[in-house]
Amino acid sequence: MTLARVARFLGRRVLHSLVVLLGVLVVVFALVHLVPGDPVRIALGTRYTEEAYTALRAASGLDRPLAAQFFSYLGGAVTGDLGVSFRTGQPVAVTLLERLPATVSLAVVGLLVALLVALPAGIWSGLHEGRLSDAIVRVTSQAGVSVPDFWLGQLLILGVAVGLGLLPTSGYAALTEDPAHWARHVVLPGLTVGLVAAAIMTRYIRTAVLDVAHAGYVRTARSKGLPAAVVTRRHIVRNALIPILTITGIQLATILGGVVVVEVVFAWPGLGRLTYDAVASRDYALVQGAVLLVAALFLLVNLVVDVLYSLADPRIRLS
Amino acid sequence: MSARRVAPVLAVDDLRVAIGPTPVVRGVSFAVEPGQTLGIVGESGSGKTMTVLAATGLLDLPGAVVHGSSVLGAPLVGEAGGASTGATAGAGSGGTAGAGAGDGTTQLVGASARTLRRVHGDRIGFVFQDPSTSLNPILTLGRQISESLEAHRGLSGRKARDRAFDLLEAVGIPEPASRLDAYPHQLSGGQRQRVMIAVALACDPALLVADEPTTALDVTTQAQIVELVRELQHRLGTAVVWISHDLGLIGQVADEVTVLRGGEQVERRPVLDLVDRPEHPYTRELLAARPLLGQHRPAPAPASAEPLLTVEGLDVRFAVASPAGRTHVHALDDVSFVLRRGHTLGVVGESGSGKSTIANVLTGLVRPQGGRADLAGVDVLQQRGKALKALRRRIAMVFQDPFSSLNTRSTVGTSVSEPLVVHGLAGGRGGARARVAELLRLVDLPAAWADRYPHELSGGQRQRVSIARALALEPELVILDESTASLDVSIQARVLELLARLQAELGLTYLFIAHDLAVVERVSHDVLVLQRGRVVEHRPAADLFADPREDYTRALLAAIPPVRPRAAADRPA
Amino acid sequence: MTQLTPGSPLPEDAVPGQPGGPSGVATAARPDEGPAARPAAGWRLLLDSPVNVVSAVVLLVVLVVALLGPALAPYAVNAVDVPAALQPPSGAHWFGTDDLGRDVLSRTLVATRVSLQVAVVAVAFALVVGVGAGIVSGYAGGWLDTVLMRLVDVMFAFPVMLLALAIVAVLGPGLTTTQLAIGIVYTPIFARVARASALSVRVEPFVQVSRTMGTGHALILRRHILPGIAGPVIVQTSLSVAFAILSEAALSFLGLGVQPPRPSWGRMLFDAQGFLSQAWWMAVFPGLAIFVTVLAFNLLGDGLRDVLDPRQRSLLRTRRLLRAHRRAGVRP
Amino acid sequence: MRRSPAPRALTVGLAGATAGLLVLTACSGGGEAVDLDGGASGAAGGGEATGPVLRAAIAGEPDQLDPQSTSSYFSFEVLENVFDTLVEPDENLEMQPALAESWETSEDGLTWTFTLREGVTFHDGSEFTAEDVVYSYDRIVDEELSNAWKFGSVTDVVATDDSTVTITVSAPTPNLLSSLGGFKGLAIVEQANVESGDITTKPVGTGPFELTDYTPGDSIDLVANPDYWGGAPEIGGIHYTFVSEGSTAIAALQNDEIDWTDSIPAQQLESLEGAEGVEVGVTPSNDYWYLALNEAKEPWGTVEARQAIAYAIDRESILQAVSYGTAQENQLAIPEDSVWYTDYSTYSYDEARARDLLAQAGVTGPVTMDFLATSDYPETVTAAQIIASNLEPLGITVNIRTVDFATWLDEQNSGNFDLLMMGWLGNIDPDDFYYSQHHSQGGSNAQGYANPEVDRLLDAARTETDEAARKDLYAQAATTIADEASYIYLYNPSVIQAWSTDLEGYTARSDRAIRFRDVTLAQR
Repeated sequence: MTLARVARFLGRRVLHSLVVLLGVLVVVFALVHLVPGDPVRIALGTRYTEEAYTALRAASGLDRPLAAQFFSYLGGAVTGDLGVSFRTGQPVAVTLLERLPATVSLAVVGLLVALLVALPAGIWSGLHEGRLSDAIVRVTSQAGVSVPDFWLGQLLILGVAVGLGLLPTSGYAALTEDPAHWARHVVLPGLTVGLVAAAIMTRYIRTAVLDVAHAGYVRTARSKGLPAAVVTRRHIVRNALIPILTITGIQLATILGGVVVVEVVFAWPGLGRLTYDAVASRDYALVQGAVLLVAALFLLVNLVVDVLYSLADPRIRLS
Repeated sequence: MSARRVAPVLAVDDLRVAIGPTPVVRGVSFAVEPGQTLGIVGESGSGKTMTVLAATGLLDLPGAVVHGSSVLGAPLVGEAGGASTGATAGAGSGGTAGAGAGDGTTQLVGASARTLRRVHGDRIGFVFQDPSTSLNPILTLGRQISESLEAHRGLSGRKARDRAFDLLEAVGIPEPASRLDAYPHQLSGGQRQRVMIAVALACDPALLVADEPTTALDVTTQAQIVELVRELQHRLGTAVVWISHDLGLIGQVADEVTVLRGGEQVERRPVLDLVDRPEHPYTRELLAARPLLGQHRPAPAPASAEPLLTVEGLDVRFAVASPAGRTHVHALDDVSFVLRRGHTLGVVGESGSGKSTIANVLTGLVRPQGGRADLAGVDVLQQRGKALKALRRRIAMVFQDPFSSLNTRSTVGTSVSEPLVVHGLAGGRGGARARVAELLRLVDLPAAWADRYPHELSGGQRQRVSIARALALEPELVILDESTASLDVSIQARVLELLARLQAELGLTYLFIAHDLAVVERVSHDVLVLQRGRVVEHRPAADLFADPREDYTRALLAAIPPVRPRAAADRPA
Repeated sequence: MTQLTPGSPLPEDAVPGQPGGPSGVATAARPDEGPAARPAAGWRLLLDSPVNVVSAVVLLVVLVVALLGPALAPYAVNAVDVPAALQPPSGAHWFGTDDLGRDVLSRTLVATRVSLQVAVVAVAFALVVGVGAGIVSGYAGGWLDTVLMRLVDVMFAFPVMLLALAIVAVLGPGLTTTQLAIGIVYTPIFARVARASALSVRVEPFVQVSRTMGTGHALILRRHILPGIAGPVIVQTSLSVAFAILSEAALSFLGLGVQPPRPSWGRMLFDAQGFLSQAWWMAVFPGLAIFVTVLAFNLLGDGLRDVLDPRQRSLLRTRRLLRAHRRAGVRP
Repeated sequence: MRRSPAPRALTVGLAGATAGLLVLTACSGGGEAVDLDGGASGAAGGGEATGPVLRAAIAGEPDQLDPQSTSSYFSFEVLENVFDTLVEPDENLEMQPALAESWETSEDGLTWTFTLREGVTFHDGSEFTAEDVVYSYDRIVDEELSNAWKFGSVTDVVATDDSTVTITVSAPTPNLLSSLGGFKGLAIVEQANVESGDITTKPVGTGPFELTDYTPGDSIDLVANPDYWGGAPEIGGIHYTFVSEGSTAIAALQNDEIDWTDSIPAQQLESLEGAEGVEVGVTPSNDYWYLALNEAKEPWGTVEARQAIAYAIDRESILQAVSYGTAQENQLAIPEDSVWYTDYSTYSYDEARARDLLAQAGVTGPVTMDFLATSDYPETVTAAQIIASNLEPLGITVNIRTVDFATWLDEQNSGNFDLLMMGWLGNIDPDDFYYSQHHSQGGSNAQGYANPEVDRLLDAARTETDEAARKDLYAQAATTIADEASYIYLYNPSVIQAWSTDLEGYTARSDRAIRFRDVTLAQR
């Protein structure tokens, strides 16, 4: 395994991600500057004087030419300064970082639930194609994919919290501060995110296992008279793990972006809810920052998956 | 039938297989003695693979039902050769579940999964056709070999690894020590097939089943694999069942041959009897259709014809993107040749020799880095725009795969008339239909088939449609890139006859690209031999085949299975 | 000696999907066979599986409800009757009433039109723009391909919901902005599907032959590329409509989609959020409508994929023959 | 008074032209709740806090904690316990001494002299003097913060000595006291705290509690101020959390996770009243909700057309759907239990009357109306849908436009609406209720109402010192306003709060001020 070749491979991947991130920056910047109304005027609300308007405009740099604004935004983004929120006067970066642990902890719990359900179900139905159990898994996963996650959240609230009064319907405490409280409150939102993600992943895992099960080397393995368990574990599952790794990476990234509605249903103070509130109160600096941060996380997760993928697959590691 | 001196390793009697309502194998019987090779030959769809998989219990198709009997002989005491140490893990122990008699034999038809698992890998080894997918890409070669030792011989760790080393060495893998921890993608196609053989012979099985083991390989590599199997069989006394569609190859390896057609056993005779005194008409047809060296010669071409196509210093480089960055492949390096009007130039070479690249350059699919290609005064490579389009009418091409050369969503008529429409020669609907009918008749197809869809035609018929389409613009030069390689021997013979007739009638000039020297000899007036993009030899066919000058050409010729089966030569009477 | 029955379901080799072998090397993969009979038509295969039939029927019903929505509704959609608010499902109101006394069944029926309309228009937008870009970059290749694909990568970096939220934030909530937001968000998915299938068709020999004969790009695109990518695009359309309905419902749930008093499923769930403990029916029925419609589109999408994908199609035909055989009760 | 209606409000209001943007220095990133000084609750900067901590759940997060520039009610729910004003309203909203021990006005009513309380200190220990009062009021006027207009008639604020402040006015201003004390908007701040910018997240006041910790998005902690001039509070401190989801707050209260909350959707009040261990406080408030027609747009310029709408709407349904019977119907602004109350009930749900009034106004063909509602206050969206259904039979189609509150304000000020619904909060003096909304020169007269007679009445009432005469003037003005439907008043919403029975000595106040200084909490 020549380190230089792997390094070159990773270098190309990192470069690709950076180019895409730059593209994201441009789109996010353009998005905010398409605002029909004038963000400063909207932010100031009713009673303000002309001086207050011009002062704030100057302070936030909106009077400079677009290109200059973009480069200062770009410079800021690199150093972590994403501007200041009009509404709260707090730096965007600080607010985002405060809300990040909530979203990340929810996403990770969601992914764990998804893996706990999807791995066994997906692999089992892949290995038993055409059987009754396969059909059941297919239909339930199909149903899972079709459920609107916020409705699932409401049903869980109806059933568990309101019905049985077991778990709180919303509320949050940081994991680091009060783990017990966090645990009790993350169950319902975690389940909501996890079950929908599980449905999606089951389908992909099943296809991945099916493709491998039809491969030539599996027939070779059977022709060696190996015990069924060995054929399944060493030949089918191990080969299917590589595409499954990619699926998991993509799913984590999708959850990170998609928890908005779940966070609203469960009043979970994560990035999704923050963005939703920012959109409702036209706090553009915050919307810009949140979308950028989640997109950057998206790319980071994909990059990590690429690295793991290349290490796991000898065909790439030693190509 | 030679007297049965020793109990057969595998005795198959009246084997029948049906998928739902459709019978696929209709009563096949054969037997294989230790150290003997049984060849099973038949064209595609003849049920040869199905028969062997059913006979050995490896058929796991939904809805498949197997009848008849397939008995695996009892293991000889201290099985000849090999490292069988009568180890603990039930090596060849007698007494089997299912219908096996008490004498240590095993009935494979209807056997339980457990019985089959004990037999597979231990008593029967398998080698499949495609080396690129038959080995597990993320498992080291050592591991894939030692697996069956572990399962059947209870060997593990050091001992299994040493045994794997011996096997790799036995199948002729260079530096076996370093190869133990290598992965399949780091080997060539031929080497991977050798590893497959090592895997199959790991437990020194009584029977080796090889299903088209060399079909996906080059001719030279194929010859080496044949030698390897023969040598191992001689040393280990393993019985071999070799399946192939190539009668020539079967003649090379088999002691006895079974011919299958449409799931039925047409003939089963020792190879010599079969070749010298074939009884069944189908066998006779197969033997006659075999392209053999020194048998056929193309009709003489007008010697005084002036050159139609002169190619000088053709140079092509490809950039290949791989996950670890871009690498460059030098496909053609300073290739020059002359093709005279009405003549056929045979271009021969193994895969990767660049012969198809020449076709792609002449038809404008690939842009060369250098060189000239003069077609009756016009340099093909420099033409642009209108002139280029006019040039398209003078060069036509027929691809290899009949199934993907025609758009399945267009009727035969539409496909054939496309060039006419594009160059505005159709002259309205009526004109096009008439021209299409004429072209179909030209290639011996009924004009009414213009309204059929490709999936309603056989491979040979589709290839004739492609030829009709190529002739639509009355080209001067027709490039045939492996045009008959995908066809069965009997069908291939008829298409070659058609091409010869068209050349005589229309005075066509052919650039015939192929890897099978016998076919090239049959059609070519001149021959160009290519190796890794460089010209090895460019001489008239008669001289080249009579006395090949270059070693590479000689190796190619030597690799072709001789007319007379080997059995006749060295088998003591 | 009987010739193997035409169109025998199984290629010579036992394992489906046997590779044809690299070109330029003699392969016996699919040498000549007897002429094949006309295989069962695609749509007959589609209707073979009961799941597809059921989802097709459900979609038909949803379509009818979408078209005749208001006519079917037993009560006027916006008729406020506060004294009759928050009544559980009863004879008069099958789905009960909401916090303003409006009939939940009527609003769910009428909302069908809005949800379908948004999803269909958004997917149409994504289809046209996405497939156009996909074909151009898949067929043309070169720098155009790299540029378009980088743009698609950028769009994919945005999580669907956040991008839609940002777009709606900028253009303000409402029907048209929701359609545009969802359309923009789904364009990259179509671009990737179209590009992938265009690339695979472009390298097919019958396209190469056309190019060698001097056939112009327009004819190649129209006759060879477009029909070639039709299969995957149709499947993607069905799946995208399903997810577009979910996205519209989510946006409306966040109060950014269709504005009141116009009923939409997502909005009804948004209103139900405050009444979960008193009026379960306000949340259950609109959610159920979304679930059933989206499930039907997904199942149909899967069914279409099985019929349109050549490898799956031959498998389906085998099963069809086996079933016919088993039904005939003939034991081989 | 400043418009900042009912709970769950996300009003947008940014500090005026304070020099540059307020850069937060105190709270560092990293997602951890960073304590500014010492433990989250319990040990305060100053003396030792003894009693238990009161856990209060409010319906939303304050946008910032500078009392003079924020207009978010959530901020005032916290700041009520951190700051003081010169005078402050008691339960019946009469002004009592606070930082000012006593005051008297000159003969001509143009000079007010306030004698300040002695020995009062800010939370950071610095002395409270007259200079702080002058600095606070000058800051509001100079930087034109949201309450600057209350100093309309004030010409000068002077600290004659350390403990006396003299305010001179251009004309007699009977409502000066209610302006100065009505709201923590005119709280006395500390110059150093403002200039350092800490005020937005670590405000320093003279009130009964000191702010120790603020975790954005999660919670705010106050600790009891042992040196408070009104006597140290019984309880040890207050832990505010933000719970916008009504059912969550109620569930938390019922299983003893919090002690007090006002995040209660009206529809869940019934189920709460029955719960044991919970006490519910429902009192009518001074806020009021109204409809207003844009008189610049035809036909709403004519009185009859506006009156027709007043008759056409089904007030009872609106009340039930919006407040579940907790609000009081009122066709004027000032609530029944206020001393300034005037009775008025001309309008009723009478479609026929509405139809012929429309005819009188010359409205023949179908009319479409643009109803401006805001997603920040679901009451407006609910009522809009009811009104749309009410007006449909009259041939009026109502298009409901739901926008966020910031855009709502923008659209209203630029007259871009036909009909809108909004509420006013925190009014005490009758002038707060009517002057700026209905006077032709009034700052909040977005509906464009102009009636010289009403102008005259309002101007006179402003300077009328005799209470009986002043009440009569406002009665006449209010009646004309209602008759001409400048505003179509709907109801006075109630203050809805609930707290655990362990909490004693707390009362829900009609001006919505949340005071915890005199409460006691049984040890758990």
